[in-house]
Amino acid sequence: MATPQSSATRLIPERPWRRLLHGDMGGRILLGALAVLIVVIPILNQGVSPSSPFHVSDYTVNLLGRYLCFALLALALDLVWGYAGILSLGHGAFFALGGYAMGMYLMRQIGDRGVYGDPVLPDFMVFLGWEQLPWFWYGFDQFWFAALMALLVPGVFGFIFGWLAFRSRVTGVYLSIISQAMTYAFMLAFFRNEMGFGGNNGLTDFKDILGFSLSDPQTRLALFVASALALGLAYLLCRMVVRSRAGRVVRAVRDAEPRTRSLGYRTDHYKLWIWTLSAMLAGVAGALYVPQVGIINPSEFSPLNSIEIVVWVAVGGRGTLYGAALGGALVNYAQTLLTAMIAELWLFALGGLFVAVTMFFPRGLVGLLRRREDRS
Amino acid sequence: MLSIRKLNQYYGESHTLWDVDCEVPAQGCTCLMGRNGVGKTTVLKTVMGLLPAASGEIEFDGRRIESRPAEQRARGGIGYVPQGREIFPLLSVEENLRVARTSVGRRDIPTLVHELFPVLHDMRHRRGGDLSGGQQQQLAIGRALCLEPRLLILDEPTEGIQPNIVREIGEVIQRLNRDQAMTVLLVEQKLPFARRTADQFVILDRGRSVADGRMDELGDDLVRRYLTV
Amino acid sequence: MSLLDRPREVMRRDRVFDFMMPDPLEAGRVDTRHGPILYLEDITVSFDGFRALDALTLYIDVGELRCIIGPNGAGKSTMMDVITGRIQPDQGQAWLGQRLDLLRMQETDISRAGIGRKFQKPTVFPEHRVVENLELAMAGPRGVWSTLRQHLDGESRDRIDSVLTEIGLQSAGHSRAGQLSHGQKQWLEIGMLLMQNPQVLLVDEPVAGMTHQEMDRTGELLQRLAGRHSVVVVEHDMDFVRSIARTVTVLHQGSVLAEGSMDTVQADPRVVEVYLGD
Amino acid sequence: MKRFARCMLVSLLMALGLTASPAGAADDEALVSSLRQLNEGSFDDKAAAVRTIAESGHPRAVPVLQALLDSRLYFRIGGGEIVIADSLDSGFAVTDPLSGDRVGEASQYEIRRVSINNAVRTEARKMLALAGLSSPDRQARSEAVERLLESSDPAIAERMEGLVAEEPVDAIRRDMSLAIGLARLDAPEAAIRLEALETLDGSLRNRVRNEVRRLAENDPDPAVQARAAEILTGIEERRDLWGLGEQIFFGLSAGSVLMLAAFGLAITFGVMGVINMAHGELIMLGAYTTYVVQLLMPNAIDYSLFVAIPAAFLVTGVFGVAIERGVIRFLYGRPLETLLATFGISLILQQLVRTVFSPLNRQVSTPDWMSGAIEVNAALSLTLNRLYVIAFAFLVFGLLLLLFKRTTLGLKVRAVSQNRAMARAVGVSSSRIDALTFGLGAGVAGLAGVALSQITNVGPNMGQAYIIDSFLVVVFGGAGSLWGTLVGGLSLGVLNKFLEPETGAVLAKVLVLVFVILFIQRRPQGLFPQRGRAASEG
Amino acid sequence: QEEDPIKVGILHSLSGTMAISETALKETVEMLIEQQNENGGLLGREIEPVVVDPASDWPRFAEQARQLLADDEVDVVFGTWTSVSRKSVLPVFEELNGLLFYPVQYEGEESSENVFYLGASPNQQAIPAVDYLMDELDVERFALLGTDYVYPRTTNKILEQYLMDNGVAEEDIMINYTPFGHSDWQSIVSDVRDFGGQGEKTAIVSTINGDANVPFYTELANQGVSASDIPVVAFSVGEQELAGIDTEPLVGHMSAWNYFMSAPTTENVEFIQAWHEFKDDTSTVTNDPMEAHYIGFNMWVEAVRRAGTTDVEAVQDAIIGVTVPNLTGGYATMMPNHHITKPVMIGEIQPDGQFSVVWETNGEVAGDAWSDYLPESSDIIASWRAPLLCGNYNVETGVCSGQDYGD
Ligand SMILES: Nc1ncnc2c1ncn2[C@@H]1O[C@H](COP(=O)(O)OP(=O)(O)OP(=O)(O)O)[C@@H](O)[C@H]1O
Ligand SMILES: Nc1ncnc2c1ncn2[C@@H]1O[C@H](COP(=O)(O)OP(=O)(O)OP(=O)(O)O)[C@@H](O)[C@H]1O
Ligand SMILES: CC(C)C[C@H](N)C(=O)O
Ligand SMILES: [Mg+2]
Ligand SMILES: [Mg+2]
Repeated sequence: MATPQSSATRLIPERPWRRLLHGDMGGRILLGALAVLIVVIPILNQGVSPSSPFHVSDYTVNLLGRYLCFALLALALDLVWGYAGILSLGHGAFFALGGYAMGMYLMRQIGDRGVYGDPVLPDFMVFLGWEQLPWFWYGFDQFWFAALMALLVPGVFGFIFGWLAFRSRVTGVYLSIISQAMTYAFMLAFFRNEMGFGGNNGLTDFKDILGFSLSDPQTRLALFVASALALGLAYLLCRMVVRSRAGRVVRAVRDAEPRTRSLGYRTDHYKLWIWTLSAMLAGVAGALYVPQVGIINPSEFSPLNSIEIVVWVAVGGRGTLYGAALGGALVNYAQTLLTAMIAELWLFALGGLFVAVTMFFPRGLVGLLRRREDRS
Repeated sequence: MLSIRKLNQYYGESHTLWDVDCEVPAQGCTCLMGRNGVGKTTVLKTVMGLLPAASGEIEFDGRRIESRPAEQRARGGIGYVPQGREIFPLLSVEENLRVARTSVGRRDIPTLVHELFPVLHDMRHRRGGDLSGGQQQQLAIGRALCLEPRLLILDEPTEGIQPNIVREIGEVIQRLNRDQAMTVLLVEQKLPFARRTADQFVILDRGRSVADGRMDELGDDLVRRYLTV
Repeated sequence: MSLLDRPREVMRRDRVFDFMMPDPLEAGRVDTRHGPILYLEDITVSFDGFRALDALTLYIDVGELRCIIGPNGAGKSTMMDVITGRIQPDQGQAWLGQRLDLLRMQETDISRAGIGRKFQKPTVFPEHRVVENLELAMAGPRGVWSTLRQHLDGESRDRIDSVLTEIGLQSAGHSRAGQLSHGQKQWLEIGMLLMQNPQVLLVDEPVAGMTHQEMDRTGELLQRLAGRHSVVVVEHDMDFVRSIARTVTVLHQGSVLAEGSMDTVQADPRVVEVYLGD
Repeated sequence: MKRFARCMLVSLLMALGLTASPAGAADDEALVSSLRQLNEGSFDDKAAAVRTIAESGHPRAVPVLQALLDSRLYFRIGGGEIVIADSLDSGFAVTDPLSGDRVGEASQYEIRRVSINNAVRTEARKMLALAGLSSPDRQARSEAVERLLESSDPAIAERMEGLVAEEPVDAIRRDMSLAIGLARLDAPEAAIRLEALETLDGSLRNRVRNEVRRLAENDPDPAVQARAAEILTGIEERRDLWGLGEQIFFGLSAGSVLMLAAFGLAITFGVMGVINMAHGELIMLGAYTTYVVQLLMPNAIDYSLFVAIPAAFLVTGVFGVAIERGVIRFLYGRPLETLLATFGISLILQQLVRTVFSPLNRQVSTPDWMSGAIEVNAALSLTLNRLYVIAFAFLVFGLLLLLFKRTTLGLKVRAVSQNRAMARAVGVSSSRIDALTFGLGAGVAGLAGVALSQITNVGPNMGQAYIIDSFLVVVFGGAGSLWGTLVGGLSLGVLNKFLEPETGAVLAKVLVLVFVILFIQRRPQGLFPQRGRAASEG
Repeated sequence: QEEDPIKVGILHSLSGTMAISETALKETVEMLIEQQNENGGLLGREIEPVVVDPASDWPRFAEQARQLLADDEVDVVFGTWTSVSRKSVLPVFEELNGLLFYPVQYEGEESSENVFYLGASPNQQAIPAVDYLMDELDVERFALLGTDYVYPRTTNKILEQYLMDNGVAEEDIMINYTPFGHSDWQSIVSDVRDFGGQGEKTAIVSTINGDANVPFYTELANQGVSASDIPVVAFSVGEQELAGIDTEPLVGHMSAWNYFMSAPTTENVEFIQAWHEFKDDTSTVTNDPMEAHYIGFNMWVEAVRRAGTTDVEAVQDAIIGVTVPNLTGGYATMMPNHHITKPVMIGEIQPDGQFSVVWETNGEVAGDAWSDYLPESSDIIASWRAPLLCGNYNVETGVCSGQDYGD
């Protein structure tokens, strides 16, 4: 006779990839909402006449697409901050690197339609008097290559940074601050024209992606759908990760790293792995973001941006994944609203919001919704 | 000296203490007993003011203290030796003692402390966190004594301490009781030590006070009912 | 020093991702053909001039249950720190079996090679539920990739359940470990040690904060484990030590003061003076 | 101070009757027409007019030229009549240039400034300097010689030759002979040139070096050329050495700014563990306090800093306490969340300042005693404001150290930050300590603001510029260690200043950042780590 | 329809790092709109400002440009300051076919059908300034100091070429770049002092941006570099920037602009008085970009009047050739390349924070979109008049490249 299983062990999912959303109300809502958006928005945008009150303008589609990118970025940060306890103040760097990879592709796509009409060199290079394409621009005329790089470049930089930091057991605020230093250094470096990334003005003037014109509403719509899909998939991936035993190890590292180590887990490997994964997700977010805003420049590396990402996650609700995604979208929506409605006062409102959220909803906005813990 | 009446306490939504009553007579040593997790530490923390009481009264020295902040209770004469030592890990041993000492407006360390635990003097420049477990326990007791309390609360003070010092601690408690008129509230699992040291007992079970009396009245049936698994 | 060692010496930081090293678990069981499973020879550890361990030499045999006692600050926990790789001694040798040089291994590898430890101050994962704590401790591969794919089969579930029963925390299985009382955490630590199923168990003050009956249960448990495992117990509770002890080692000021059966040790005047009291 | 010296000079010149002939009507007329020329001609005409005025010997020549230099010379719109005007609260007080008498007031729509350019200004300065050569005031003479040295020509040298013998002050005499020597370098006889060269040996002045180099490169006489080359090497060598000294000074000064900005954070973040993103804004508030203090005491700018320092400390301290009591105290035990809340506060403070003071930079004046430089020699001068900032940084450091070492505050703060509950259980009022400490950290940030107002912008964004560096310094030094902040700040400053000439400012900054990142790998707890068992207890 | 107000979008940062410069511009446009409304509006319709705050965040500029054009359906936008922000909104304006009036001097190398460049291009500022230094002050050595980004880099590149063409040796040109907001100028000023202490007359040409200027000038003053030793001529330092600096020690340093507040014309005095009234503060200053907006606004008003509609194409068509008075006594004409004609002036800093004009071009200079001093662009011209209708026409190859958003 089998021993009667205590109900407690049922808390541990059998296989992390099965019944992924079990007990994850927020996640279901998030994915449901994404699914609805993917279906409804194109219809409302393309199928409904612009005069109808149900029409969704191209502008709104574009805006939504970008919020989704921010949501994805917030999700990536939540993975390291909420689950592994690594507060990164430099995640904007990975986002921007992904963005630059995509930007380079878009730049190459301009071809000879640039201002100076050079078939190979982007305008800023012609202008700076460069004779030939620097080696690190090779290959970016291929979409697949750029897409790969949007994953790999942030991944590799994340890996190097993480490798250095985690093996020397740099933790806590020390890690946060050097991650900030990292993105700051990136920013200053990318400002330099000699770097070959367009200096302060960055990369802009994009024309088309995969042969579709970027100013075309359909392309916009496609990018929006792509962002929504990316967010949905990334959510499922993250969910799987945190539900797996590896996810529990990562949380253990967050709460008691030395103890985890003494159980035989190479905590540095775990941190490095989740950090790199997160950096890659951030890179994807950046790559999707750039064609939708039409510019990527070094101010994306600015430390302030990275701090803002942290704020989104905290506002949404740290350590819940869907909360972070919600925070990323909502805070940006609030900024859009406020900057247009009360242009002079919006910083008061936003600052006040941050203070209020921390004080009254310590677990973020989702803390409001969730009554019971449902960690898995 | 200290009386607790109808004390209720919650951790979030879970009700931990249910109408706990406990009387600690002055100059005596009362031992709070019970199995793991019944709420002994919770009672002590509530008395100390580190946890808020949901309802009930705590009277110390004839005055109600349940709404006072912890630091006032400490300065008002309650010394606390927590479970798990809780020393300040990055302060030196001496600084650990001095922190407590400054609350009574003094800079010197009472001789009693060094007499009791000479190791604290030998290692006064070492960081508290570097001490061995037992040394930390001694430091925690010494720190509480620096407050020159009238009521000393000890949460499993003998945990991790070598036998001869355990015995000594027992004697000290009695001496403090006797000579310094210090009242002691003790949580102790080890029955022999409790019997030796305390003269009153209160038993807690699942958050309720279920029995109390003089130590010599603590019979086998009570022990079996409440203190064994 | 070979040419190859030199760069390794230079590169050596306390964390090296030596993917290259053979996995000690894969590398086969610990070689104990020559008797002792744990060798400590001439271990010295000092902190700013203070000698916490002073030329300590100690052997633990396979399947032995060894009690270690000694005054506070004698160096017992420090010894465990050395064995588990948390502290690098200034000098000395530490081997697990014949082949594994503990001083050259990382903490994680030592743990995976089969040394488990219960800490003096109970340390659990406060945000994880009790069952998750046990699951994390469960023996098995520790790599990122494997834990990512691992799932909990019925067997493991049974194992967790039985340990849960053993440590008396059935009813608390789903609560977060941070919410446990001190004593319950002690039990959980023991439970985690059981889940780890190591060859060598280092148990630092297991019965602190336990009632007499619990103490007896712990004693039985440890005695049951001995034989299949080697168990090193540090404890100040003499009743407990007496109830389980076969060989007792007394540490004092970082080195062995006396060793032998409980009775001999108890009778040793030096032990009485520094430790037991009269 | 300066103005005072000028007045002295002017009145003394007049008293001594430097200008021989008594003022007559004819002179007045000549002056008036020159003055008109000052206003109406081309800039070349104006320069000529300056010369004419100076050479006219009119007793009012010096004050008029001085007024021209001080931009106090105006003309009336319409009439074109030249007046001296001093701005009042509204409008101007008008003085007659000929008599020096006050003749009434004018509004800003009635008069316009006489416009001059640098050439005219240079000419006027030179003329005034020439007049100053024979001033009885030692300071005035020394300034005059100094000025003329840079433009010495045979005519001036001749003038000095007449004076050098009577000059009582050694230093001035030396400078005069330098000027004479410089002029003689163009003498046709090689012997004179050689002799002149000798008088120049030992001087580190730019002009001397340039002239000597000119000789070393193309003097027709080989002996002169060789000697000049020799002297030139000597000069260059010594200048290089002093250059190194200058670089160290720059480094220390940059470092002291860093550490001053970081001290407040070393307390709030390093000791209390609050990630205070509003730290930069507290610095900004300190700077604005300085601005307000100067607004309130416009006539005592020289002393304003002595009021501003305590005022800034108090104002930001009070803000700090308010922030702590209002927000942060609800967040202890959730250190990372303080980041979010204080970030919100920083946004609010920034916008508050924008609303109250406008988004523009505010002008904070530097007291006279802080402007300029101490000239160690011609190759090294230490700017006074920087020097004072360095001293101030060390003073603040000393006081903080004293506070933390000598009082129990430091002890209690550390106890509270290590174990809040237990600190309370031993009688430490954690809430009071928290408020005090945060207030102290904020107050120190305010002090940094006062110092920064003397070297950089005072505007709503100034806080942003320092927050990252401050965190970096604290972490580099080791959180929780004041000494770490000191050493960290100074070494980063010096490192930066030594890199800068090699790599340029941008790359230098990047390299410093990379250096810190790599350094933290080596010492994961900074320069002055808090080690111990506790840190690794598991 | 007729009753609807005409909407004017204002796209200037009110927060963040650029607020310091841009806030005044937003208010200028508001003032101009107010004045226009008092005079009966435009085409009999009221003008309504739509203000947003892009918060110094470049992507947000693009977002809000889109919002203004697509959502608020504004008829024209006045806005942006930095070239990055202009570049980031440019595709939006081209795609949605809006009108942008850009009020700040910039590096050139651009001409869009949808943008009107009201600020100076390098030939309207940098080149004349350097001419002045060489011809009037006999400067032989040049230290080109700039913030490390595109405007200074481009300007310096043009200047370097220009100086060399004029026989200045390479070692007599020193180029140095600093990060944004650079605040520690000690070493650089000291280097420049060395560079300038070699005997030849030296000048600093500064393209230092924004906040970095205050510490730069402070350091100059403290190290005793006065205008008579090494004068500075700056391209981004105006009355507003000086408001935050103690100008006493800076007297004589120069700026090159197309407008100075001290211009003694009645138009200017009226403008200043109106501004003071609008701000209710007689101490606020006016500056060159404000004048640019003044000119641009009037040009747009005039073009709308001529076209009789705010329709974008019609305005684009009507505005070329529109001439309005500027504030310094001359006229500004919108050229076919969407740049305008401007007088160039050199002003010396006065102790009260104003400039006194010491030199001025004879009449106005037309803005050149594509610099003649850069080999890449010397063959390129722009004209938005038929038949060319191209912002980027290569006269050598006869190819028009660049724009494809246009229609
Ligand atoms: N922070 C907490 N949050 C939620 N529940 C808690 C918390 N701390 C303790 N508890 C629960 O409250 C109950 C009483 O705990 P307490 O620590 O008072 O027990 P105890 O009697 O001191 O036990 P022990 O003898 O093991 O120290 C336990 O069941 C415990 O699980
Ligand atoms: N990191 C350290 N720095 C300085 N001293 C240390 C450090 N770690 C341990 N010590 C000292 O080493 C000695 C041995 O400590 P250890 O914890 O091994 O003792 P123990 O035998 O386990 O004692 P206990 O029975 O009290 O737990 C103690 O005196 C302790 O103060
Ligand atoms: C010089 C600056 C004030 C403006 C310039 N257009 C820029 O690129 O930012
Ligand atoms: Mg307890
Ligand atoms: Mg121990």
